[in-house]
Amino acid sequence: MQQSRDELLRAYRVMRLVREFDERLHVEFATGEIPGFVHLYAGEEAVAAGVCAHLGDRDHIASTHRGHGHCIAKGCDVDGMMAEIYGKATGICGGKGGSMHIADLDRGMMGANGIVGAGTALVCGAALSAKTLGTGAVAVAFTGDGGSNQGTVFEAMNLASVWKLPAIFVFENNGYGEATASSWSLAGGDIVRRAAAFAMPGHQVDGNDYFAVWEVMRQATERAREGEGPSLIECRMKRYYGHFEGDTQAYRAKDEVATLRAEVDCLMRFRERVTAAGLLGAAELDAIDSDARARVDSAVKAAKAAPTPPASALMTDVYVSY
Amino acid sequence: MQQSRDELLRAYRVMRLVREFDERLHVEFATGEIPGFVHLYAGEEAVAAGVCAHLGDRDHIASTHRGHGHCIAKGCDVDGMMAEIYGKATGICGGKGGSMHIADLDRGMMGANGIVGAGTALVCGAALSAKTLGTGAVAVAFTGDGGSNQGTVFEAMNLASVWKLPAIFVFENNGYGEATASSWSLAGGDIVRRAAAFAMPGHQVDGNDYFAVWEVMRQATERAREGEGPSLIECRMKRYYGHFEGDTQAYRAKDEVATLRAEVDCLMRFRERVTAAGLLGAAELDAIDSDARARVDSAVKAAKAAPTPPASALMTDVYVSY
Amino acid sequence: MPAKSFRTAINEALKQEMERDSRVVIIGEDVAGGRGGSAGLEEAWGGPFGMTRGLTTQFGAARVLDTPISESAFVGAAAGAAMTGLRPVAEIMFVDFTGVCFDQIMNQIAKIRYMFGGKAKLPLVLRMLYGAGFRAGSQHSQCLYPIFTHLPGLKVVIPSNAYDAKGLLITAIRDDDPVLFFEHKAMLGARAEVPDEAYAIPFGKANIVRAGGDVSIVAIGRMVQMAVRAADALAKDGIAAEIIDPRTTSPLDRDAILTSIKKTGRLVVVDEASPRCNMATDIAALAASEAWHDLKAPVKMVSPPHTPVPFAAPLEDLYIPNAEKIVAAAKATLQ
Amino acid sequence: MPAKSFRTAINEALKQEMERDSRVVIIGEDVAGGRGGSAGLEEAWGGPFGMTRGLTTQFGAARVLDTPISESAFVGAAAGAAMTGLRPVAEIMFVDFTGVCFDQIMNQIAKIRYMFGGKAKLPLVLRMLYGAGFRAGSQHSQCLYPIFTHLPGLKVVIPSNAYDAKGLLITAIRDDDPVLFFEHKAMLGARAEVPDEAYAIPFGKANIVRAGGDVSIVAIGRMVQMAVRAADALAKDGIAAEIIDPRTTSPLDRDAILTSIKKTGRLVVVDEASPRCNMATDIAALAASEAWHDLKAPVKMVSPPHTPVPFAAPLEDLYIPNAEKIVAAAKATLQ
Ligand SMILES: Cc1ncc(C[n+]2csc(CCOP(=O)(O)OP(=O)(O)O)c2C)c(N)n1
Ligand SMILES: Cc1ncc(C[n+]2csc(CCOP(=O)(O)OP(=O)(O)O)c2C)c(N)n1
Ligand SMILES: [Mg+2]
Ligand SMILES: [Mg+2]
Repeated sequence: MQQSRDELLRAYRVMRLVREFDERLHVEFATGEIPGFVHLYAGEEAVAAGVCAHLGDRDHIASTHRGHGHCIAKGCDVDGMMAEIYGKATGICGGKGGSMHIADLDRGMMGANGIVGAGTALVCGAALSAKTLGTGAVAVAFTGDGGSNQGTVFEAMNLASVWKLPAIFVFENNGYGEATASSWSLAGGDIVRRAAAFAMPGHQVDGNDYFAVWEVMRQATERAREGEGPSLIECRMKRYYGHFEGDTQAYRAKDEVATLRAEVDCLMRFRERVTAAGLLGAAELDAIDSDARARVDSAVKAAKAAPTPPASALMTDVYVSY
Repeated sequence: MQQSRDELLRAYRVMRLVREFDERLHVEFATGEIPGFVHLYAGEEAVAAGVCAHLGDRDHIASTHRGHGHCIAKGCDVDGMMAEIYGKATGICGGKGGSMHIADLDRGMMGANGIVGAGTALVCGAALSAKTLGTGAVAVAFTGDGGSNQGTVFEAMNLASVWKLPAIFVFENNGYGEATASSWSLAGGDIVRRAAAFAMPGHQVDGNDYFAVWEVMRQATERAREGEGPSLIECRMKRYYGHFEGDTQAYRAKDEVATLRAEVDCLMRFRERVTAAGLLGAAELDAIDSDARARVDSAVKAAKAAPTPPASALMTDVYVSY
Repeated sequence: MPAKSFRTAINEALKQEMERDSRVVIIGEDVAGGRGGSAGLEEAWGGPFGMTRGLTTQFGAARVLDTPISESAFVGAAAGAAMTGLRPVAEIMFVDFTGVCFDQIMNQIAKIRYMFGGKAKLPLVLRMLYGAGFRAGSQHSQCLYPIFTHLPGLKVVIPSNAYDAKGLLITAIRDDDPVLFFEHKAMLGARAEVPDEAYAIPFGKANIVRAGGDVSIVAIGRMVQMAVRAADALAKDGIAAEIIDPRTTSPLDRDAILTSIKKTGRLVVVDEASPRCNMATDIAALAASEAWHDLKAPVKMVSPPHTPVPFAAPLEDLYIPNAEKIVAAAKATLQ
Repeated sequence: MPAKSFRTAINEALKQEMERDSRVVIIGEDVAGGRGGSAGLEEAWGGPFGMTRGLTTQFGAARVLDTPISESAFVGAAAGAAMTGLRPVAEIMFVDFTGVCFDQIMNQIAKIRYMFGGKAKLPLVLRMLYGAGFRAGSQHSQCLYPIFTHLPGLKVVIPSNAYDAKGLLITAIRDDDPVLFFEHKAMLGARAEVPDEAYAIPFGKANIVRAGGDVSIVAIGRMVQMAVRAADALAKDGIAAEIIDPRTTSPLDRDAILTSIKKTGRLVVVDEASPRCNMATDIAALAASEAWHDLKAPVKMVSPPHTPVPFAAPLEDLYIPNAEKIVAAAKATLQ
């Protein structure tokens, strides 16, 4: 199906912003100023962009520990995200969550998650709300190849199918769970084969190809909104950085990432395709690139300058009452 | 494949003993003398017998809350089982476990289990021991249709496949999990479809047909012993009694069980087949019937007469030290 | 006032709150029962123990949701639904089964609001049966409420009678925080006077079951019954026991306990949960730190031994705290 | 004696026990690392935090088993393997992840021996990181050992330094009961003198870190460091604190604690775990019931507030008990 110029521009803007955001975090993390665990999404942007292109604020997503891309694609404020990662009072969660717990329910973003696979169950709930309240919304769970082996994920897929929920299970098979290859940890070597086990349609796509992701997600969303139940989508691509910042990646061939960047990079391929087809011009894409760089730069500056949370914040938000 | 006269006699003896055991429990439970929850296996005997026919003491099984049939088929002492169900000191677990926790590791019986699905993980461990210690043994997990929807079960199947364990996952799809039909709770309506999700062979058989169960189990055991990895077997039949003793079974059609007993009963069909083929004579089968009745009767008498555990038993077996 | 069973009280609370608020939905295994069954009934069970009976017939299957046996998925679904506009009441049947959905309770439900800086609200209730005495064996007889009391972000409610059960469940359903609601399996038939209309009992307010000046007995859930029997026996010996039923362990009514100790100077805590890090130690520690100057004798804790719950009846009876043990403990504080 | 890090001490204990007993196997996520990776290495990580480094190279992949991210399956597998002849040491990485395998620990591992009337033995160890201070957020910073101490059938070990870590882990591996072994993520680099040879430290025997006659300070795990700092500060004011490190919370060395209270008459308990039903309340309750006549002042408990662990550094620092709070508590007992 055809996408409008605006849709294409938005897609590129999202992918570039995610890339800038995480490439910059990689640099900033090395300075030691960023606390805790940070997992970078660079290399997987086409998935977040292709999936979220079909979603609005009323639709929900549940993300993972590697969630920056999902957050940005779902519309979370970049300044608030950056400040959260720095643990500042101006953070999207007031500095109490950090990179692994960025959330914004106003944008339908149910949270990154420090527990792999857990989001699939939360998404069944969001889909149940949509179905029960008749909002016509859909709910999407992002899960990694490693997380796909969590019991909760299988339970959630079966439940979504039995309850015929407007839920979509997007698996980001980026080749590794920590230092273990998905070709080893997944019996049979892929995730899409599990769709049939739960009687739902399964799609496997090249996660470096925005257009391929966008198309299968279009079908899955249509099916969900029409009340026909859940779908499974397996996207295959690889992350550009280590499992977390600091990972030496001894498990990867030296040239693996360089080759990926040179041959299958999602931004490069998107740009080639839309310019070759004359859908978008190089100039406007360049403008987006520099705009993204500027936005991330100001977000980092603002985050560094922002105040830390007041001591009183320790004792709030435990319950509604305090 | 052909079974010897002895194998056939043993199979019938096991099935009849299980039937007598649980039919008698049904009667005794009504008297109020039996404490706690009791789940009867009657109607599913061909599965326990057909599966365990391929196993020896070195092979392990993990059972369910509906475990009497598995225990007897695996060689647990009937007197000890009955005494355990009555909570007596002479019970196979000293009266500390009850019907839901009958176990006998000397017979390779890793325990009935009050948590559905939990045994599948334990069985991965027994299979790992067999593989690591090179005993050539296999390990079998029994799970119900309802229990098959537990996350642990999926995790265990994937792990067994990734580790290439000599494990066999036997699913007893007896039509219901409590008051819910498996046709409703299983996405797609069956369990065998899940085998492909974990890259293992899947078999679906009539659980009323001892010979059908025996044959697929023969293949699965051979594969496991040859180090080729796990298999999945779905057996379909129905239980003759309620979920637990006391269940009014409002969810079942009035005549459902009567029809089953009249048309597909595993003992009836076994008898017809072996006598028609002239493999066994009616007289020797009758002898087994009365022998089984006598054994169960003496087990019940002994259990009723047996002493309860001494107060001191409360504080032992928590740790090896006390 | 009509006398009703604990079971009926729970059922009434669910029914009345579902009538009052269409966002309240029930989720659990066989809460309706009969899905796909050959009898073709819309409601074949109404819950494994009948607590949800009649709700499917009245409110329909869209608000009374049966589930596969997948606690992690449906408890997580209850959380996700609570975050997005519904007010789910999920039934976990036996609290022992929280083992298979513990992450969703401990790491998701209890922490989401805090991690998100207050941006999320999780109005949900998890109902479950707990306790020994049913000859149900080690995996179906635990209390476990100390574990949930330990976890910040959760509220823990343990009614000791049918009247409290209805009022506390109504409060739980109207509360905007996640609530774990404990129902003792040996108390489902216990009757008390229960008003027909809806009423709410506040969290964090203990019930002084009986006033007395000689010794304070704090008892949790079913143990309140045992404490009352003990108090009767003590009364015969001229000892006036004050019985305090906290009703909720998180939040805990510290003031009520401290006030009573100030009056009596003596404390016995009765807890059916395993003895290490349980509510008895929690309350005894409160006394040791906040009421030390009021105490006239060592605090006595009456709890089961540090063992799983045994199956055999005589062993299980030995395991469960009873009136005799409470009487002995109370007298020890008066030595 | 050579000074070694906590990490090295753990690694040595694993290595030496694997050399000693071929039934000892390691199970966990990336305990080797690199399975199927494009670098084709047999061991790419040696554990997410390097505790199992070198073991695959020395003992081979058959005894160092990487797993899919399926804790429930591999912890259950460790239990099943322990029941059938192996002695598994499984690594759960962060104790917070026990949420996804809690049933296997609570209902299977802890209860099997008892339910089976002593017919089964489960010689297995579950190793995991715990504790705050790493800016790891609410789901990667919990202690949770009070929950496992609460559960009968489990043994709980919490070493406070590298020397104890090696000796206690060796005891854990040789023990025939299931042991949960806690390693504080902020202490992995902490060094102490650790003998090269294997040695075993018994369970249930507390370590008197420092003798003193004025106040008893019982501290758990990393909190022992804080207690030592506090004792130094107190010494400057002429207050002699006795520091007791229980080393294991289940079993707990009650005698060592009661003996110290008899001497000092004053008790401070320092516990990094959430404050309700935690080890501080467990030990304070012990004192209130068994040492009441020896106590000269209210017991003081130093624990974090009843909140999840916050991410922001200043909030997390505020959350964690520290020397200042311990000093204030100790002085309060001397008022
Ligand atoms: C239940 C659970 N187990 C283990 C971990 C530790 N952990 C965090 S991320 C990760 C790898 C996840 O791999 P994958 O799902 O493929 O996501 P990716 O990092 O590749 O995006 C692991 C094991 C966790 N967070 N939760
Ligand atoms: C984790 C867990 N959830 C719920 C239960 C309660 N329960 C006991 S048996 C049962 C039904 C099991 O159905 P199935 O697995 O088909 O076995 P069957 O009873 O049909 O033999 C349920 C829900 C349990 N024991 N464990
Ligand atoms: Mg991955
Ligand atoms: Mg069934």
